[in-house]
Amino acid sequence: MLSQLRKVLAASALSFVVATAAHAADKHKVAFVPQLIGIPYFNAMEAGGNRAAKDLGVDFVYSGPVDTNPVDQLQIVQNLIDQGVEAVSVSVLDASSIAPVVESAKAKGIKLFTSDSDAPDSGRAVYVAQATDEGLGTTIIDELVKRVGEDATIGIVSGEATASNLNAWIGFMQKEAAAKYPKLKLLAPQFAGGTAERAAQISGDLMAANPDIKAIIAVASSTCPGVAQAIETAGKIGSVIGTGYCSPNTARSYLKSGAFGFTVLWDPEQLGYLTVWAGKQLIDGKSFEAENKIAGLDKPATYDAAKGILLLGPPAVFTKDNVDKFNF
Amino acid sequence: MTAPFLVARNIGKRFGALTALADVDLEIRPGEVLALLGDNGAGKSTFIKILAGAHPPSDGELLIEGKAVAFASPKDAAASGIATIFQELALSENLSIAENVFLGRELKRSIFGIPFLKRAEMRQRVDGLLQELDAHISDPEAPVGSLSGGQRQAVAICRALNLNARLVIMDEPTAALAVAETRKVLALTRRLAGRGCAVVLISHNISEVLEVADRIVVFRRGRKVAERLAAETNHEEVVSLITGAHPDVRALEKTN
Amino acid sequence: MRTLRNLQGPALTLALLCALWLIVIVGLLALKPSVFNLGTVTTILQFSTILALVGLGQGMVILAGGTGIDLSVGGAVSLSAIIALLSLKLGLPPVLLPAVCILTGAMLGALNGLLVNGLALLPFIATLGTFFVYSGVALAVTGGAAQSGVPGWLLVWGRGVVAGIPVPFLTLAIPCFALAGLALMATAWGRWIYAMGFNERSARLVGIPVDRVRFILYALSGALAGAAGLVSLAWLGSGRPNIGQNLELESLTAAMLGGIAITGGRGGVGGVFAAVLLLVTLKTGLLQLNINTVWQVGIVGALLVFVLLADRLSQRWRS
Amino acid sequence: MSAVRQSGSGVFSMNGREWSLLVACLLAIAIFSVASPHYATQGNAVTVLRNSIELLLIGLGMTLLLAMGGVDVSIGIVMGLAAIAIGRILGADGSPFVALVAGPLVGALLGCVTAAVVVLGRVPAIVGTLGLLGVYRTAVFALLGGQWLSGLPSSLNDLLATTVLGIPVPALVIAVAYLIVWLALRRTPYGLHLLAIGNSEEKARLSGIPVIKVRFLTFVISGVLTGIAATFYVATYRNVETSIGSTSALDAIAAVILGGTSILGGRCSLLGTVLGVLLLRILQNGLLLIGVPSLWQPVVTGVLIIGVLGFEAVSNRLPLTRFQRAPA
Repeated sequence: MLSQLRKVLAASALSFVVATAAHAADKHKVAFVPQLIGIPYFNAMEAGGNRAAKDLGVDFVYSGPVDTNPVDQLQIVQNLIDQGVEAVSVSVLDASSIAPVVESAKAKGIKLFTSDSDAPDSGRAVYVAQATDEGLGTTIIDELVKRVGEDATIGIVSGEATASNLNAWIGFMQKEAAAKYPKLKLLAPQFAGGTAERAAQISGDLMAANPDIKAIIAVASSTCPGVAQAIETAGKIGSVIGTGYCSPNTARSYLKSGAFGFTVLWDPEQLGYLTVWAGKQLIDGKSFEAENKIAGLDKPATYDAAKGILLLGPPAVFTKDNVDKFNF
Repeated sequence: MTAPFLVARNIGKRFGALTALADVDLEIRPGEVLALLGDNGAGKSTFIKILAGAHPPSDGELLIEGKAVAFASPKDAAASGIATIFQELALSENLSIAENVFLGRELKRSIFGIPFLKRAEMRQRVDGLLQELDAHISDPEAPVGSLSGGQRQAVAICRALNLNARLVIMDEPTAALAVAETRKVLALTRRLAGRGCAVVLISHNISEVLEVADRIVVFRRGRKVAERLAAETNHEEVVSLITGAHPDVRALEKTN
Repeated sequence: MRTLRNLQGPALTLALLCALWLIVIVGLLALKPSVFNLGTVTTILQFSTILALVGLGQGMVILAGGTGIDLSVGGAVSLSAIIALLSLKLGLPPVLLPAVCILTGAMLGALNGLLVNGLALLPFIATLGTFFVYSGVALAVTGGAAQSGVPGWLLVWGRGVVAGIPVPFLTLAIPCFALAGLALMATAWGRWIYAMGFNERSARLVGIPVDRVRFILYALSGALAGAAGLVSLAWLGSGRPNIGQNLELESLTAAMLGGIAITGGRGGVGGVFAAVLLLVTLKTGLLQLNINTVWQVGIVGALLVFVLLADRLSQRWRS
Repeated sequence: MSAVRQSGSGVFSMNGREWSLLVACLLAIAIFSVASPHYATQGNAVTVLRNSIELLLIGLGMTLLLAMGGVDVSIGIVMGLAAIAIGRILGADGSPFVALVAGPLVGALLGCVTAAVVVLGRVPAIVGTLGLLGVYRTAVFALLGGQWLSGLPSSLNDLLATTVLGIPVPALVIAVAYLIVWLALRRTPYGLHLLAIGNSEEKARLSGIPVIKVRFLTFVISGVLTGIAATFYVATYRNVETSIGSTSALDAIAAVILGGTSILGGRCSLLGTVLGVLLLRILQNGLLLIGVPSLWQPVVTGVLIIGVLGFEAVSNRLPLTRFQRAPA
């Protein structure tokens, strides 16, 4: 038992040393807290954050919950605040519940801002947005209508029912459909909770329930493989188009097989870069211009002072023709 | 007189500072029913656990048919022909009678290296055993959970016989039984001895013991204090031996 | 080693927990002294409150034996918070919110007790069923949307800090543990719980009202889940339909780590309290050192296995 | 219901619970067929069966574990780890035949690890596997490094989505797995020993049964079946995400309990497990088809468990002795 204990001790000591060595330098620190770790999307943001940290001479801390659990996320943010990380950005799981850490950050003079998923009324410093929620919702509907026509039935498969950013996108899809395409029949969203298995099950059931279904939208990136697989297994390639907010790497084989017609996403790597850049600006006390040219980004980022949104740019549409040009 | 099946010499057992058993000498012969008597904590249970291989003795040795043996586990004891029927019968209520009788030593045939059960044969054997014991159980496929206490004892005895046991240890077989059931179990015990088995019986019921046993051994405070032929003793003497009021016991305890 | 060898069961677990806790603290102290300030203590206690309350209920249910377990606690936390806020919307006076929250939890717990006692369902099965039902209903009736409408005065309580200690921890978690500890140690009820946990048959024979005690414990576990739901409302300022996610497993971990035997009758609430603090301190420590959160899950799991094996080994030494 | 006959029954003989589950399945199918015109189609039947494959395989293993008085709450993540191995082989363009072996092999290895802790370490199964659940989850994250394995080649699917003598391969595999497990359980000493251990480990030990060996073997068998499930998972979804298998263990336990296997051990029904899985899937599919949102699905599962077992408890008041036994 003692030897076991010794091993545990040695292992933990080792990891402590590694961890501290990495952050020993006395630089400004910017942190990003994703909704959950271990998915390609946020990994790409991390990569972008790291690139920006190198370019801008800051330390970048990336830490997030293992499940989409808001309390775990809060705990991580709170600990970053306690550590004295000067700027903390959060991809908010639930807009309504980050109020406690906003208060606590204010009390310590720490810049808390949101990135990727917003909490509009929380008093955050800025929202670094990949695209507006509205833009995301409308783009996917507009692109779909181009392919399936205005007179179609469309299903929606999302991830966690509690993710506020996903729900906002769905909200804008419904608004767009109601306003522009009155004949479009948007089915009520179904929630798969993040596993491909459930997403496939639900998509299969949706297609069976609605034989006239023309398209299925995978709202959470974790549901993309499931939706695509269901379309392939059901033998509905060509009659049902899959789409969603999926990264090119996840969707590549489905785009090529025809299960997916197109996907909509921004480059999360660039979003990560912009997030760290914004954090550095906040620490330095600099304000954002209406248009910010940033060395590490392809396009300038626009700033909406009224809403406090720093925008990466319009989302990109990936199809089987252009998907091989991207690797994220 | 036949040669003893099992001889225990100077058996002692200590648990830490506690001496549970000391200097026990005993012989058990085929075809006889030997009863162990004694108050709670007298050492009977410890002794049979040593016989059954559940505890190794701290001192002394066990001889089976003249050869010294050392049991590391109940399996070793079983391999030497010793079967124990515990007070809490080690039967699986969810399995059938036949399955219980053969549990752990199933008859099997190997098909592609996989051992398959020979169900029909096991059933036949159990049918035969049950008839031989006159156990009044009609359906060997019935789950043991549906049997009465006496019937369960019969199944346990069947199991012991089926293991080719030469010595069967019965720990309070009648403790929780109704009168009629008790009679049946006692009859079973005699039939067991009649087949040439040695039987060691633990019981608190003296009149029952006097009725069924050939020989009686009394334990007291971890020692064997007396040995009598059942035919040559009576209820009162046995009681005085157990309680220590008997002059022989007093004398023995004084010398120690 | 020799003294460790003489420890057993709860005492050993408690000693182990304290040792592990010390290791975490000393490790942190050596590697990152800046962590040690009142703010960290506040953070740790803040994030301990909900788990502590739920873990207490879980621990008591397991302690009472009869294969007791409450897998529905997480769902009960979510559902009681949601029902309380929804009833506010239906015109309930806000003053009653705390009472409704705890009462709802108690009723959800009582339903578990009813299934276990009345229908004689095994606790694992009954609470697995209600786990699906409670957490599912909380999500389904809200469609997953967070519920607003927590009155302002509740936030003052939920977010307040006195001398570095969060007010909910001070006014709810500590009194609950103190009361439970006192009840287990000093009252007949406490002895009954241990007795029925240790050997239910004999507890019944000596006339302990086993079914009633068990029913009340399930209701209590529910009420504590309701209280945890209340804390979440008062702290976050909104009702989240999945706030109790994973709490069933976390509370089980805390109870097991705290030395409560899964078969009942052995252990105490002090161990649960220590285990909760250890778990949260460990998490905090790893976060402060910026160690990837994926390791937390594994470390907590390994810790659980380690403590169980240590308990087994100590029993083998003694025999 | 009378005491369940464990023996003497043929592969297709059924007990009361199994009959009621079958009737429930048929009744549900009948009701859904009337309620939704799209229900009774071949496509939908295939969808339901397809979605049951993994749960059926994991459920068979879980049946053995519960019958033995054990349980494994980490089994879903074991499937995830096996899927990672399979995915890595496919991703490196390895032979699909190698991938076929990898799943059961990794499953068996992890079964050994679980058994080492639970059986050799003498830790209660429910707590031991709870601890391992954490360890395995970390392993999944560490192995994937936050990236999913996505867009895997379809070579494995090409192998498994075919038919042999007109029977689809998945159906064949499940039939064979069922038959093997059934034979082992009802026709070999192993099965008797397993049930005896489930009834009482102490008595089984006294009867001279190699308790440790049997328990160890059962965890390994469950691991192998889970590894096969992982093979089907990867073949169909061609994707391994970090959340893989997170709900499988509880779903499997729910289905097995519904099927009439006692959680205290000693009594089990393989056919019941199969019908339990099918009933769950039929209800999930059918309810979605008639327009009940997917968020209600867990509620249905819960009500089903309480309803079926509660009804049975009321209809034959079981003796109180069942309380005196400790769980797994």
